[in-house]
Amino acid sequence: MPLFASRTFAHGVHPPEAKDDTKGLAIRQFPFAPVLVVPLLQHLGKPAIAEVAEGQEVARGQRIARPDGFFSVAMHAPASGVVRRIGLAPAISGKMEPAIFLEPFPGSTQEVLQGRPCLAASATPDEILAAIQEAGVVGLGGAAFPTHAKLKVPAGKQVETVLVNGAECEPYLTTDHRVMLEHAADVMAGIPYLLKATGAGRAIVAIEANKPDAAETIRAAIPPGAPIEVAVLPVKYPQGAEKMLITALTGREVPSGGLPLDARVLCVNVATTAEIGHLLPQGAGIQERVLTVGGPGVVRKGNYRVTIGTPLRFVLETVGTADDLTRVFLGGPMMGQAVSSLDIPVTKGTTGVIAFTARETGFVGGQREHPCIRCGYCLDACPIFLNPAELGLLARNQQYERMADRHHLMDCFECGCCTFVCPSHIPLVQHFRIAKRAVRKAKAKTP
Amino acid sequence: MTALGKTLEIRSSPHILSGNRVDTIMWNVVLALLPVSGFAVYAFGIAAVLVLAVAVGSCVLTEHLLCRVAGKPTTVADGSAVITGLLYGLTLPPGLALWMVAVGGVVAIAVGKALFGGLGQNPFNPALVARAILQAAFPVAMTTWAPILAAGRFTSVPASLLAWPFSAPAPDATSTATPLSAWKFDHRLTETPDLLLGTTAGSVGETCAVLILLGGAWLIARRMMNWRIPAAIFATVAALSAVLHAFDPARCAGPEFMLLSGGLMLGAVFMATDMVGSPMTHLGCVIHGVVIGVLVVVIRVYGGMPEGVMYAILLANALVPHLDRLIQPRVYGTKGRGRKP
Amino acid sequence: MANDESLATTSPTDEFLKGLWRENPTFVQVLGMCPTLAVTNSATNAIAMGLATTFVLVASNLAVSSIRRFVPKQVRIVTFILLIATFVTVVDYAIQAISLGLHKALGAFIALIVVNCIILGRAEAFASKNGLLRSALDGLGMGVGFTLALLALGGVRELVGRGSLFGVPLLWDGYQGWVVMILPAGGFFTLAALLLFVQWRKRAAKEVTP
Amino acid sequence: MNESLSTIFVNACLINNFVLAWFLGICPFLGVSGKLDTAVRMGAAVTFVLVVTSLSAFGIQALLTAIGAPYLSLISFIAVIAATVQLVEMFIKKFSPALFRALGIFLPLISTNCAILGLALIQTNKGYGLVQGLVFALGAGAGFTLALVLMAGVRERLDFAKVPDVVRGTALTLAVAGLLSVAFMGFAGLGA
Amino acid sequence: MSGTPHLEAPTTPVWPMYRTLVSVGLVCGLLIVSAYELTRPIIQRNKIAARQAAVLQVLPGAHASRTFRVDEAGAVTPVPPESEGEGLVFAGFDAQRRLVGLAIEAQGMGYQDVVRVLYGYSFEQQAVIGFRVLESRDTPGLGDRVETDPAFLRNFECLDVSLGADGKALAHPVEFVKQGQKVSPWQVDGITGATITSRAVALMIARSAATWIPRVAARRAEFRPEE
Repeated sequence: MPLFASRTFAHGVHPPEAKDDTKGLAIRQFPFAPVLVVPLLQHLGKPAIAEVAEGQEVARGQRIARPDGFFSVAMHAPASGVVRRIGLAPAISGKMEPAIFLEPFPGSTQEVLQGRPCLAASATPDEILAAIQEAGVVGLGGAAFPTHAKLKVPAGKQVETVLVNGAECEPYLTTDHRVMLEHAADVMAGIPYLLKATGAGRAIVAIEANKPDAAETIRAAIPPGAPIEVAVLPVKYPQGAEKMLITALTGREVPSGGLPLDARVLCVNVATTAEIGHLLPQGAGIQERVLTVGGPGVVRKGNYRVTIGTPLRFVLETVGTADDLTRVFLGGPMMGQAVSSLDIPVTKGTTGVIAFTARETGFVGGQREHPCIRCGYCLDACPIFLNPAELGLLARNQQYERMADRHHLMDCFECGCCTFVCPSHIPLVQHFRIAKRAVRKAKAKTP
Repeated sequence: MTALGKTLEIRSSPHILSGNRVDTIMWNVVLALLPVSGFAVYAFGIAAVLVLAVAVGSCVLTEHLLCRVAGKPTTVADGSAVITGLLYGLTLPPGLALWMVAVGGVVAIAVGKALFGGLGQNPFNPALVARAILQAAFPVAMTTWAPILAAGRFTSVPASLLAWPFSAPAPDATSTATPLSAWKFDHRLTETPDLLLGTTAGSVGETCAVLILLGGAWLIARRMMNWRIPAAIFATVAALSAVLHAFDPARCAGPEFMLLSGGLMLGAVFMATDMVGSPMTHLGCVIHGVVIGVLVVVIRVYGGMPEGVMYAILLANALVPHLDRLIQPRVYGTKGRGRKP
Repeated sequence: MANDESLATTSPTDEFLKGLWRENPTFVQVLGMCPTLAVTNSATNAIAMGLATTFVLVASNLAVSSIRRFVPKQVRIVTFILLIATFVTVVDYAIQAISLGLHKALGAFIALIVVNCIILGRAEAFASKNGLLRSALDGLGMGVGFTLALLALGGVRELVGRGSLFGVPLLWDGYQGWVVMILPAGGFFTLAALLLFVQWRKRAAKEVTP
Repeated sequence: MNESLSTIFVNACLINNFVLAWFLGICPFLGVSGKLDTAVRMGAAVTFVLVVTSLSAFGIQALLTAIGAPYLSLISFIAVIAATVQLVEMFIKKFSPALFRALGIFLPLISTNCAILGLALIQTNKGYGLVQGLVFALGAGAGFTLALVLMAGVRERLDFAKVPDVVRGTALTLAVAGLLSVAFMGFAGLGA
Repeated sequence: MSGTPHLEAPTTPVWPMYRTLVSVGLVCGLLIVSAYELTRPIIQRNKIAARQAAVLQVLPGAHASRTFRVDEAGAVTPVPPESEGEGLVFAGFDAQRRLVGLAIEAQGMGYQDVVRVLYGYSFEQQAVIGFRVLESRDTPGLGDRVETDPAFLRNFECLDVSLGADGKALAHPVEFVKQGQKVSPWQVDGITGATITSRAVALMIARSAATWIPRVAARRAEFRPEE
């Protein structure tokens, strides 16, 4: 593995990359499912408000829900069809949440209804932000944070650099890789919007060293004279985490409890950038996204452009699965969330659908949990220098308050490095999730 | 599509693991101890085989029985009892009565480990707990050293080895002095090559510095040992003894002797680095090593006994909770080390 | 028991018996640890210490009980301590007169009976509220219970440590004594083991009669 | 007695540690070694009282020898120690209410603490002079604090360990004390 | 210390408190003094007997002993047998009231604590002729072998402490060697397995002999039995 740059962050781990199966496969269009389930909450923030009635016919790209306030985005019809029902549907959280059930017309095309274009050259920053919100763009790297909210620089703060995050450090996932290879022009079209909206002077596209072709393609696509660079980073997980990326590229740290803005940078996922570059000039909204369907449990692995709202069952049925499928999770294996039901639909934040068979899960789930032997591996892995061993011990004894007060529990972003390296197979991240939830609940109670 | 009708597992991320395993680590330590054990057998013959076998056997058996008593599945397979037994056996004098070896094995697991709740919970190194208690219980037997490379070592064993259980072993006529006691009481210095190659009297596995370092290097290469601890111990002992030697050569031997003699190598490489009994942070490990180094030199030079590695490590073990408490990693995005106030 | 003002409905025999096991000062109340650990390296020392403590207990309980009506609350503790210190001084001289060797073996711990929590505890909690006979029996019971506990410790430590009991070799010739048992560490370990045993028994009893 | 001051200090602190070798002050040792900060405060309180005791014991002994009444030593030690502790209590109460809240509960414990009376008796037995007695008291206090602090560290860690239920409690603390005692044997002969 | 002292505090007058304390104090004082007076002669007797027994043990052949105090300059004065303090030596006399030798105390730091020993010195043989441990806290079974190990005790049956030509110092200072390596009469053979305590004992005797023997050797005539 050639080291293109020595710039990186401290600690972290090296999980097997497992990208070879799909990184060479071009993005393919996925068919429409018989029924699309479009949740009203696909992002962090408030759910959108439905603007359609049951039985109403909609055209692909038509807005079907409007944002409820600033921390919310619009939704667009992913296909032309009939709204069958507006009701509860299973969501990734495990709960039932409101969604619009849309039945596409048979033979519905991929044609998209377009709205009012917004051009980077002529629009004001506020117009760009409004357009992004209207297009329903959220962080496509998985977090699904409303992008316009992220790009809104508060008064008194200043952004020097926009980091376009193409690190894609999660194993198995190759969506960003493919987007960079196939839609470099969209990325380049998107960056000016980001620069203008934030007032930043330059953009850096950060790519891990295991995607040299993507780096080359992007570099070649940079318009002459544009303030855009490509930075190639060593392969290490979690290189793509916002804080790690910022440290790797600027040497600055985001203060505990602070935002990247405090380090005078902003991070936007490369797929999000491409989507902005693709949608805004046409004035369209998001109806589909690129995701990796892979893992040992999938027969026809690949990178697919899947309509938002496609149920996982349809996705897996279409690509075919192994018989001993045991676990399906959305996103990469380090941070992805396992699903309990295949009726959950693909949403804007879904970066991948990975299926594991008994062989892989047996290796993970079948391991006996040993007591902590204080090896300190987790301390050497944690990219934000927490003490997961101590935290784990406290968590087991329900000392949640102490974890938050003394050991920076709330700084943990659940990257999974500690659990990954733990020789005792202690589900540390799971403990921390429970602890964080308890702490948040306790805080909510005592204002 | 029967596969999709099945119930799916829900488990928190991450969904892949590195392959690090407690038992892998443990068995690697055992592997690293094999050259040393092999040399012990070469040097002390049948006696070493018996001592090591009884030490390991008694530890493993105790672990198994205690798990049974507690109604839990046996934890012998994780290899930690084997390590404890092997390390403990390697620190014993080669002519120790076998019944004493067995008693120590029981003590190591029962008092040193199970009492505190088993693997990972023990504050002190179980092998050293056993050795220290044996040293206090049978001081004469524990300071009687059979000669190394004795002629008949593959055909006979020292008479003291086969004493009846709970009876005093017959005094051994052929006992010799270890390099450290020779220095302390007779002011006789052992040659460095002898110390390096291990052709001196001493505990079963402490004599051959080269092989111990080899085992340590293997573990460091496999990232199963924190190199900072032995490094800090060696540096401290070397520096301190160099200074003391310069001031009072009659009292303190030179650094090369202090480093290579006695149990320092074995202790620094295999006991002080015991994951359970050492700090978790890198700075903590360095301090841990320095504490051990200072204590070793102080006990050897100013104390009553010729050797102090065992006590130094046990005392440092007692300090580890404080090191782990006071020294925390500096959390990303915060200033300065340590906990929030 | 005409002058008995205790609310207890227990019989006088029970006042004596409770100290032996149910309220044993060492194993159940875990009091008076210093002498328990320090002088139990031989059975002889243990029993001498136990008897000396018993004497002080009975004497101070008697004295406290007899003056309990005349002592104002404010000076109660001071008075008790004065009385206890007196009896301890008497015992100290008595032991010195009986055997110098024993006095040397027990060392400062005879004088330290003064600060044994059991004695002040009984004076304060029992003798200052009860009549002479009950107080004496309580002191005797606690004292005997304490002596038995010391003897158990001293016996185990001497037997394992030297193979003898009261200086008389009991085990076979050539028995290898475990020196650690006579050392301070052995005191800690033996007491820990005995407490463990007591706890285990109690738990077993609880399981039988829930 | 011709022991040097350093010998006296090392002896009282490490070789013949009050708690681990002489069993003096076991009750507070078992009682307040559960938490580090209380252990440190208790150690400081005991050390202070030890120093005061050493001074007063020296004075009392000189006085009793002068008037020829050695038989009153025990009873006067007790009286003076009780008074000393009272004094300390009042002093702390007045000048540091926070410290009083932290240490207040320990002070009655200290007055019935064998370590304090033991120091007075041993110092008298060994015939230490004023300075020797002071060094002895400082060494004993340092040793007591050291044992207490080490114990507290181990016990805090064991709080979260999977210790078998039967063992938890005094038995476990005693066993750890035994192990510490064994470890402290390493210091033997240091004073020579 | 009691649970609820404040509740009735204001009502108790001061007088009963003084009365109680004084009367209890009186009773206590009486008890202590009588116990002291009662036991003192017995204790005294025991102490003298113990000391005498030790002296007779380290001076083989002695039947009686007398205590002397020797000051730094070497002046010898007889003192009562219960005397305490620095500079005491004990002369032993045989049945014919002839001087057998002197018993001298030595002490030093052992393995655990101070070790005190008593050794016998014979003017005639110019040698240490007996030895006994008075006080030791060294490891039982290990350190106490200096009291029981026959080979070690044999060292002190005739350990050469003869004076040099000028009479001001020992001809050969007492030396410690490892077990089985004794070649000269002024060397002490150690005990394997108890090297530390045996060495400490040898060293304390060496130090004591070096100060005391030159001081008393010339004053043999002054150690006279009691009249």
